[in-house]
Amino acid sequence: MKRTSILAATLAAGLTLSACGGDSDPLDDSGEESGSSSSDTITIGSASFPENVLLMEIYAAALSDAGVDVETRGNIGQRETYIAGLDDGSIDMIPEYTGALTLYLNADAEATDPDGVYAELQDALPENLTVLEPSAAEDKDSIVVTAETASEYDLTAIGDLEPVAGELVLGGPPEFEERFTGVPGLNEVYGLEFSAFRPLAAGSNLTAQSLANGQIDVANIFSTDPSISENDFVVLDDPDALFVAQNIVPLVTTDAVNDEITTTLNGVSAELDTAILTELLAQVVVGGEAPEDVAREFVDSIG
Amino acid sequence: MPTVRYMVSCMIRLEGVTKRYADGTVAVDNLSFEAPEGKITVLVGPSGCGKTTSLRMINRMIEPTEGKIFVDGKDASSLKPAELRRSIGYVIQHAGLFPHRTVLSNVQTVPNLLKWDKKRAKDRAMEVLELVGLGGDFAKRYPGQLSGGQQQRVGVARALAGDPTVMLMDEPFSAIDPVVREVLQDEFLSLQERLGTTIVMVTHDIDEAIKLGHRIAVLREGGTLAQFSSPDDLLAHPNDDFVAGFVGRDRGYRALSFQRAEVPIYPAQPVELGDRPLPDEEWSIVVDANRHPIGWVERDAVEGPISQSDLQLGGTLAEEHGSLRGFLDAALSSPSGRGVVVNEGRLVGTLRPQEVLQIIRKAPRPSGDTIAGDSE
Amino acid sequence: MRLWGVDLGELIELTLDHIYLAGVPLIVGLLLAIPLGWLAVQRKWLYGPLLAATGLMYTIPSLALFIILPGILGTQILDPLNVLVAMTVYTIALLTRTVADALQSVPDHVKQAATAMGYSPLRRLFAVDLPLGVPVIAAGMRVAAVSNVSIVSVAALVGVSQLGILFTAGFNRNAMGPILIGVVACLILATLFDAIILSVSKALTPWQTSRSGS
Amino acid sequence: MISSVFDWLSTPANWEGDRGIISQTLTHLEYSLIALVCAALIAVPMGLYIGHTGRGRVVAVSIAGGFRAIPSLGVLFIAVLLLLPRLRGELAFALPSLIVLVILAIPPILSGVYAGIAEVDPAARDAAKGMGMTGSQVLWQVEVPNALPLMFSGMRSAMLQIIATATIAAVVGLGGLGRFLIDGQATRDYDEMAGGALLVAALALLVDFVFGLVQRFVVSPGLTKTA
Repeated sequence: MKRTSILAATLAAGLTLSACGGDSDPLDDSGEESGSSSSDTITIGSASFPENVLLMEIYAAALSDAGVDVETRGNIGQRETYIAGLDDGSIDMIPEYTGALTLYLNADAEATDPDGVYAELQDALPENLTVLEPSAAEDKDSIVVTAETASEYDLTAIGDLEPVAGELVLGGPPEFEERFTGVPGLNEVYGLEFSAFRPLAAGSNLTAQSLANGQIDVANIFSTDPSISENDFVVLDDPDALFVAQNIVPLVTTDAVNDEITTTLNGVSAELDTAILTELLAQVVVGGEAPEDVAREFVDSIG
Repeated sequence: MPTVRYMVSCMIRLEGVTKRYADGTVAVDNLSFEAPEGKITVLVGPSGCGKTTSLRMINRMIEPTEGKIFVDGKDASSLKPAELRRSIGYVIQHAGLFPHRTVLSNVQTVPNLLKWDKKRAKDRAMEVLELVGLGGDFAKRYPGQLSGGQQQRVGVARALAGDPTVMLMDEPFSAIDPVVREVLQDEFLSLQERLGTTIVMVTHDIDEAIKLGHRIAVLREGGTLAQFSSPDDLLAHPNDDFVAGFVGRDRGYRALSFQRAEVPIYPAQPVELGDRPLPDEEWSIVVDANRHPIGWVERDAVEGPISQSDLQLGGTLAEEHGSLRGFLDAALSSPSGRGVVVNEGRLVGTLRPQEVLQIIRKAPRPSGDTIAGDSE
Repeated sequence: MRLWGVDLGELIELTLDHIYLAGVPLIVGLLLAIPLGWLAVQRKWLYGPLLAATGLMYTIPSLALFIILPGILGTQILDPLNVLVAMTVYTIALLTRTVADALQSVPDHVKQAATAMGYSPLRRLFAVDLPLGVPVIAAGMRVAAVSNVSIVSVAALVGVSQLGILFTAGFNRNAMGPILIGVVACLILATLFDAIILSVSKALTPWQTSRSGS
Repeated sequence: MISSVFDWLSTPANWEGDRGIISQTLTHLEYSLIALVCAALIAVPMGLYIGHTGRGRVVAVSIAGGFRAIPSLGVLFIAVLLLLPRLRGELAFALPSLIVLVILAIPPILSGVYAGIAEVDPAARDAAKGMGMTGSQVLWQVEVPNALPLMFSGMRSAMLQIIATATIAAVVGLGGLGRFLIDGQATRDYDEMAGGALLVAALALLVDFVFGLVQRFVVSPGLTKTA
């Protein structure tokens, strides 16, 4: 088994946790290796951020339990790189996100709700690639506030912010201010006008810490961010689906798909939801556990 | 014109002064001497003999470990170091001018430290600059724009500006090229004579010590006093082998500087340019209209009237009441074999080397009034 | 083996990356700075403009250079080459002046003696000027090496693997350990570079015996 | 490519407003000057003391060398982690950035001051003392004026580094020209990034030029003129 180190994964995440959601910018530190997988071995890859590495390990553990020969190649880099890897057969499979993949394949995609996005993804996929069933687990942009703020203003959904937004400071990665699924969309869809936007470029932890410490009042972080449960942040509902659904889905080369794989991974996806994924990720990122160990434990627990 | 100032002279006395450093090194060991009023006292010795340390203890740049130093009758250790230093002129080897200040401002340093009023400080600074021959334009320049010799003159002017009665000089002329050094030494001597400042000077150059010093303290390594006496006495009666060795091999010759004697002077018939050489003399001496000797002509080498190109130059001139060294030098350096004797530049006559040598041989060894180095 | 949440094998790998990213530009930069510095000294009219231009390069923020270089070089944003080039630029910026200073530090009489013996300007450069300029060049190299080690870590912001990754990683995990280890590793690395340059300089200048001051 | 960067720079809208070039430049300058002053308040007295007394030279040399090796990004993150929970509002972001810049600026200022004082002609210092200047008179009337050229070059090199590095303040959400770099990177706006980088370099040059002018007025002509 190739070395997949937690650190590299964690490290590689760097400031680019934004990768999880939409326009990804993961890191490429192992793309130079290449090796073709043999036909009866399934090679699973991952992008270069911890969550994707963890998902890769979960798929690997489940498949290996099902008797499939599995190899892993973590931290391949960003989407351009690993899609090319799928095309040339360097890898056979990778954990993906429905919304981001759809927009990558079809920039004009419009749907934002899970089903719509999944349908558009199916349409956009080239023939040599297949997606299995999506999981309920999503890693997408979310708007969170502290529990105190939520109770103070009685907030449950993003729209509830409307009357008080003018007194609050919003924080998030710099690009959040510009792109539609950010400040402009919040304004247009929910009518929110924050007193200020504070761009925080040093990763989601800075955003989370700033929220926890009151430098900002409302934060854009990803739905699987461990800081949410850690700090009892409240994720506000997005009823109008401003943020594109990002359900986790295995992207497989059509050639490699078989019943065994489909059944096994659909089973895994069914067991996974955002809360579970967040917790597992926290074990890796906060607890410093090895992704393969966390994955093994999870797969064993779902039998 | 510079005014001649009459200073209240004072003296410096060292009593059993010792400087011992923390690591046990003794730089100066039980040194005692007196620097007489209005005179130049020179501390001389090889490197490591503690001469600079001794000098710097006088203005408390270095504090003595033992012993007492009196300046103007006062125990130096009882005075505030900064105030003591302001009353003592201080000149060092590389002048140590402040490169960021003009010459004038450099010279005004001590008057300013003494809080003289501005006009007085400036007038005084201009006056001492004039004294050292750097009047007028030089005041506005910066040290970097001066030659080494000029810098040292400014250094002396700066030391004089505060009207000190005592001046300390540490190798003041040693970083200056030999030709300029001679000039500066001569100027310095006459300046000192006029001002009557008491001076203690350090040098490693025994020639300079002999030339400038009224009293010379020879220090040996380890900071002990080897001899303290007048220059002629030092040359004539070195206390021991160390002093003899330090004073040097040609001390006999140098000692002649301090011996005066009557030497027979023969009247000479001078000629002038345009004359013909004297027919009876192998060599004729040529003078200008003021009877200043300008050279010799050799009778057999000249045809017709004497022209500039016939002159054989060279040969030093001996002062009529000068030292034996001067006579001998004039005699030995003359192309004609006869030394030229002058008085205020005007020809007096000639002298013969044999006779000078004879007088030297007969003359009694000079005996100066030795000042014991460890006198109480 | 883990230390404060950092896998030691990983640490070694990042350190090696760091050495590579900071070290190679140091040597390449020196090799490029030598002709530039020489030119600046050879052609007096070039001295001002050349040193101003190289000095100007040092005012470009490192982060900006890391981000902009791909656009200029046609490389990927994550390509370590960007960092190598950027660090080389900074090294040149620091060392061109150093080399010029070093060449000028050679006493005139030595240069004239060499020329009088028949050295061509170029041969004199390698046989006389550069060897004698080693102490000055080494001093500049030490500054460049230390600052390279520090600047390379900024490349973590563009995701290039080296010790700076420990900063972003630790920060994202809210863990001080990796950051501190990264800082300490950078300091040790800088000290190491410094010591190496110092000993190479000493080995190259056997005539520079350390005089005991007295 | 160059022309599109120029387009970005020459678009009036990019210059105006709270987030425009002018306002960010002023903010950048403000942080930089505050950092320089703070660093100078620490490094100048230290340099004066060490240069004047000759004591603690090892400290000066190791601080000057060691601080240079401290990675700014690491310090920034450590400071943010430590200070974010302890400070309110803007200060929680500003102070960590300031710490980074101050640490960065200390070595060049310290070595400039220290070397400037230490390299004052020992003869001038000796003469000053010998003429009866007190320790502080020697320091202020002789050592400092003579050290000014080196002190200035230390300050100028510190300021150049501060201006270049103040861009990382944008990483933790502060303003300044770094915003264009960070926001440009986040939104893949190459022109904005390149334009921001050019502005930083231009600001650095401009400030250095101004410092050069000040230096010319402050430093005695005696230290530049020679025969």
